[in-house]
Amino acid sequence: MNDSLFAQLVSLCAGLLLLSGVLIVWRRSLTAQVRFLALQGAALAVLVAVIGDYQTSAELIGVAALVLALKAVLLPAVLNRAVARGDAGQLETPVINTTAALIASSLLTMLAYVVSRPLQAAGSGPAAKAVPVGIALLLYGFLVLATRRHAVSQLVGFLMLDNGIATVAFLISGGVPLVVELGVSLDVLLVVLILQVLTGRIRTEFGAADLDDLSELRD
Amino acid sequence: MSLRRLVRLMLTAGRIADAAPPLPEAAPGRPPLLAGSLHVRHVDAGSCNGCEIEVGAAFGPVYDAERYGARLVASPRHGDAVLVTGVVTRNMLEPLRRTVAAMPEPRMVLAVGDCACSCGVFRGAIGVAGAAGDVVDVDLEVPGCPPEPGAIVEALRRVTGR
Amino acid sequence: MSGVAGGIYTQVSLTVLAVLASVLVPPAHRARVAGMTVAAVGVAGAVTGALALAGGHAGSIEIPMSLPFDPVVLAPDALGGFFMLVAGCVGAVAAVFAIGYVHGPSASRTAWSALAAFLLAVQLVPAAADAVSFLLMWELMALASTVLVLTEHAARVEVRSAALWYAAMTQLSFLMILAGFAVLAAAGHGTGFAAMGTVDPGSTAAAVAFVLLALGFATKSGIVPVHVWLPRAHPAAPSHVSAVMSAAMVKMGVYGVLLVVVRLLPGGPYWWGLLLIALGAVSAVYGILQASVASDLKRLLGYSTTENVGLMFLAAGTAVLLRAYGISVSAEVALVACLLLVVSHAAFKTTLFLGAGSVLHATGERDLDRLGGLGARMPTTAAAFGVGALGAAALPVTCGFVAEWALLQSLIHGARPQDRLVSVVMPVSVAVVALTAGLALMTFVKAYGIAFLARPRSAEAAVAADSPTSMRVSLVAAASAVVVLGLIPGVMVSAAARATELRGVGPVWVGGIDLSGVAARLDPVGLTVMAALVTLPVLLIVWRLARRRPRRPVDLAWGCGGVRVSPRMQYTATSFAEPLSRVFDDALRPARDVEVTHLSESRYLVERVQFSQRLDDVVEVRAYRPVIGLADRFGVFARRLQNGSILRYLGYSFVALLLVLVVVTL
Amino acid sequence: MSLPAAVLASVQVLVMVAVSPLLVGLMRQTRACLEGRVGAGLVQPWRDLRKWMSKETLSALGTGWTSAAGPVIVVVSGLLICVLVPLVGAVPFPSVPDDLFVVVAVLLLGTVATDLVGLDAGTAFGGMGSSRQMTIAALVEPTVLVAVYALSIPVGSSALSRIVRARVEDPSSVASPVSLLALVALAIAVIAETGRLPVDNPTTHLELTMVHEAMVLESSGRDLGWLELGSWLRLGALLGLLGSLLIPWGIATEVTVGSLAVGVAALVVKLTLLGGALAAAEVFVAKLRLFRVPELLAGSFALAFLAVTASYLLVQAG
Repeated sequence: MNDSLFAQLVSLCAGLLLLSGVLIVWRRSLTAQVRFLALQGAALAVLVAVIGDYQTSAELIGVAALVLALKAVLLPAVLNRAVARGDAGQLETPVINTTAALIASSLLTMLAYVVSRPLQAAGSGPAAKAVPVGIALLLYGFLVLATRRHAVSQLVGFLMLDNGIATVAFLISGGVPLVVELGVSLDVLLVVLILQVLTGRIRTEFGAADLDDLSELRD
Repeated sequence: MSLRRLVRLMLTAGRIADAAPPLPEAAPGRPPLLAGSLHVRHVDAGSCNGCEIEVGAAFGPVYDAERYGARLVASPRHGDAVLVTGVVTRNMLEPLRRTVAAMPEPRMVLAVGDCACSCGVFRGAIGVAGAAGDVVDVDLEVPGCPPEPGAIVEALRRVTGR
Repeated sequence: MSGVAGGIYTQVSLTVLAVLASVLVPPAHRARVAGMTVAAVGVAGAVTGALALAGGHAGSIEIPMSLPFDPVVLAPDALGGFFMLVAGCVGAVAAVFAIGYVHGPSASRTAWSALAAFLLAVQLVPAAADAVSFLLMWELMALASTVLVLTEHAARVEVRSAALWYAAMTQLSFLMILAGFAVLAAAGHGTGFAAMGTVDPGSTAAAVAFVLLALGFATKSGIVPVHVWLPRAHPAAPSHVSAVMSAAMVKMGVYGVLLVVVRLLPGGPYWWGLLLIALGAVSAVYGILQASVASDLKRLLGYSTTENVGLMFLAAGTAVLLRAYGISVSAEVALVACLLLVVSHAAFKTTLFLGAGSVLHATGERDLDRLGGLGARMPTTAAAFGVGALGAAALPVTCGFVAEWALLQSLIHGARPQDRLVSVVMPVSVAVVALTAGLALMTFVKAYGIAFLARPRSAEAAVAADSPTSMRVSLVAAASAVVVLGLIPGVMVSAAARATELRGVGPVWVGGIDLSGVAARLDPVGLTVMAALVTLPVLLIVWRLARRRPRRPVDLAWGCGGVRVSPRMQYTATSFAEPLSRVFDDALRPARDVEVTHLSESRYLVERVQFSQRLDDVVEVRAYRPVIGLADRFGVFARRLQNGSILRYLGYSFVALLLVLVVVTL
Repeated sequence: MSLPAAVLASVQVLVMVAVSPLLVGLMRQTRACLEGRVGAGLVQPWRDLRKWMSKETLSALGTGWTSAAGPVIVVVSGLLICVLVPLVGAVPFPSVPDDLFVVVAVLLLGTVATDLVGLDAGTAFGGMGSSRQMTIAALVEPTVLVAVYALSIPVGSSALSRIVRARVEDPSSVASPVSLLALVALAIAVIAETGRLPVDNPTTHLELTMVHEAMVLESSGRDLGWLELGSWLRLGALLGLLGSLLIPWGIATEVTVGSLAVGVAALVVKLTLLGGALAAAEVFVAKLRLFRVPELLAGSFALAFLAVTASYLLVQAG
């Protein structure tokens, strides 16, 4: 793979990652959010594969397959089950309205761009140029975590945050060692599964998984 | 309806519209300007809503009056013809007159249904001011209680000539 | 004596003449005589400004002072001449307008004298070549304008509080500017601008002075959050005064900022630019947002001034920022854009305020919700106001469009990927300018459409008639300035380029703009010719069709056949802005109240529904009310000390004397 | 004024006047086919237009010259856009740039004229339509300008012809994330500006849901004809612009008979594709509530902003 093709593919994947992030912030339907999360996972997997191919590292290709399986298939499927058990096609009411969230996300992108200079300096080559995308995803993830009420959306935000961290890691250093990646992925999977079981239990007990309702459980 | 089902429905249903019946003869005294394009403003002057259902059907996918150049519009200023249904009740007397007056020339008035043509079963009832013809100059009448959508479409085609 | 010095002397003597005329001439002729003399002051200012602009430091007047300062010097440079020219033109037009407009208190001796003094002060602020003369003129400007704002205090109660706000804010501005100049004078060892120019822009003194001066000038310009006086003072003042205040006086704040960043401390650090951009962007969006939901015509125009000055600050800030990053070509364009904004705002805001004055004169109404149908009744006013509104909405072919185009060009060519800060600030600025432009469009469609089109919403509007000749003449003059400057902007571009000593811009063909530095050009004449060529066949068809079938008048608009179609059913300014006020609910925080009264027979039948909406200035409510409350409480406390008893005051004096004695002996 | 540019401009105007009613006809026909109807035929808009032009024109009491002049201004603004936007070819006039800011301003001139017509009617509906249209127009503007900003960064100019020419020379730049994001944002803006679903329903008869229709409720005869022709021209020109940016092939970069013929053919093909796609997509969406429209526009604004960011991040990577 030559440099310019590599750069183009990286930029395409980065564009997809950003786009899916914004769409998750945009859409209020849980089904759509999960779908875009899957898209994001797939874009991340392709990104890893491209980097792997460029560095001719079989290990990275393996990681790519792992990412694809976990983030584009398994986690979305788990989340989908959680959504499907509630009423299908439900919309949620975020803490701040969508318009404000979207404008906030544009500003966060800019912020990511400004603050990522030291990180970019750590890496080299065309891939490092796209580092702000990872930071932006991380910030979007936090935004979603901070402004959404529904437990599934919160999971989506958490996973987006994780995707952001992974993106930065892959772009700067060509990824962490396979073992670490495996460990982190399993961790994430475990968290999601536990949370999913918990929300399932909460729903069967109380009929909803809206965080505002849950906060009343303290008493 | 989900997107997939909608697409499947479109593919399986294909063209719903009936084949066009032969062209009826042109209405006497129809303005030549209205040939090919007739925008209709519908006024319910006091109908039982039977005729409305038939008018709706005439512009629906099966009878599809739009293929002959007729279209329902939102304002008499845009219209070429007032389509009156129902007997003219006292409260609708002035609005009906105003609607016809608000329409630019050349214009036509179509009375659709027995009530609009001749008061129908409501003749002499309380609150009835008369048939459409008693209030405004009617150019074309479509009898029936209610008239078939086909008959309404035919009347429209007699004006548009398509 | 040089031309410029002669011009300044002429202005001063004409002002004295104008004051004499307003005092001595009997009321029957006062308006004509005093008005023409004041207009002459304006013309003299414009000519002097033009001379100064043409010649650079072409002349000076030195007034020796016995104080330990440098002598007081009036010596306008090209930049000052530019602003003097603008102020003079505005003043002359407004004075002619005033001849027909003034009545009651605004026709009094005091009002005319104050107007003359005000105009002189506005024209001489940019002539100052040292801090003392600058501050003197500045204070004269503040005092005279306060007197003018107070003109109608006897007839309307709200005028007093407006004048109080204005006086407080304008003195605050004076104090900050005084402090800023003091810092600069201390650092530069002299009160002359030349001495101050020796201060290193990177030094702490320069930074402190810049912040103080920027805030001081911002206060005078009505920048958010120190804009609170503006939407009050404009409706309170007579319309011709509002025009001069908005189109000329507020610009002196912009002049002050440019004076600092171009002449005194050129090459300031990048954060100066950021500060100006932030102030400008917030003001632009907030100002136009408030304007778009305002239904008082003059309040609307006042807020729109905040918006426009915000854009000027944004342009000036962009120039500073880009220059600090070495992107000098775009910086030059931004500076020119700033000056274009100044000129175009002066032109269209004069037109709009005078138009509003004409409406007020004819109907006694400023409330858009009670106007309507004035287009047929006051055609000249309607046409002029329409042109002004086009300018304010930045549509072609007006000077407003040209100015905004130049600003956008500087912004989109400013970004370079290697400078992250710039490349983040530029798109945000583009978005701000675009949103501002969009909302301005809505605001002025509302102002024009509701006031001048359709049917009158009140009896006063129904019997309105067009204004006296002097008002119409000045309206037409101001409106034609909007169009002519929009058609051949090359004139004002050359002037702006000369004022800032730039070479990256120039006129093209008949009078278009060529921003050769950023490879962009605009020729409104060409655009107009093209539009005319396209319009011709359309008009031909219209004419033929109209001959075949002329228009037929009918008595009523289509109201769904309804029998009672009354003018009250029309959309009002408030209802026009309702969707927008909902979209920006979080920023505007309107208080809405719906009150439903049921019939006594049944609660299912409604007797009447009352809707009321209140839009307060959020900044004022959140930031000023607490401060004022605190001051109030302090005042109540202070009253306890001052109860009017002579014994107590003597007691205070005694205690003070004792204290002094003790302190001295220690 | 240079001759080639003048020739190109007249060709563009003539073609667009002829084609834009047909484009509307095509879109209605597409919709009819998908709904199982036969449809009124491609040339129905032309028949309507001919009728409106010869019908009587009424003007109600209280309406002034605005109601008469407004429709003509709308058409002129539509025609001017057809002159300025590169549709058939990208050969600008030397003195009048096809700067996007100018194009947007001319477009807004048409919007304002329609709005004033609506307000001049002096009815509740006219004001309602104007108010809504203006609110939408005000909120669309940031999207349009920021999207243009994104498109102009790689080229270094906001002149449309330069942007399009750059794309003709390097078609691969169309597929870059920057250009795609900006185009999606621009497409949403175009949909909002031209009053298509889901922002406004062009076929509605319910006054309370109307935007464009409500403003023209009072116009009749040739006034209505001009207003409709103006809005069709605007739709055609904006779709054509999207076409030129998205599918830059076939645009004439010099004025010869051959290249113009190719350009016209390409324009017709692009309009057919985009118009058909838009009409087909409209069958599947419902009109948004008015107060959900700002969300859509904020979304498109966010996309435009992303495009700008992406251009910094990714352009030099290539």
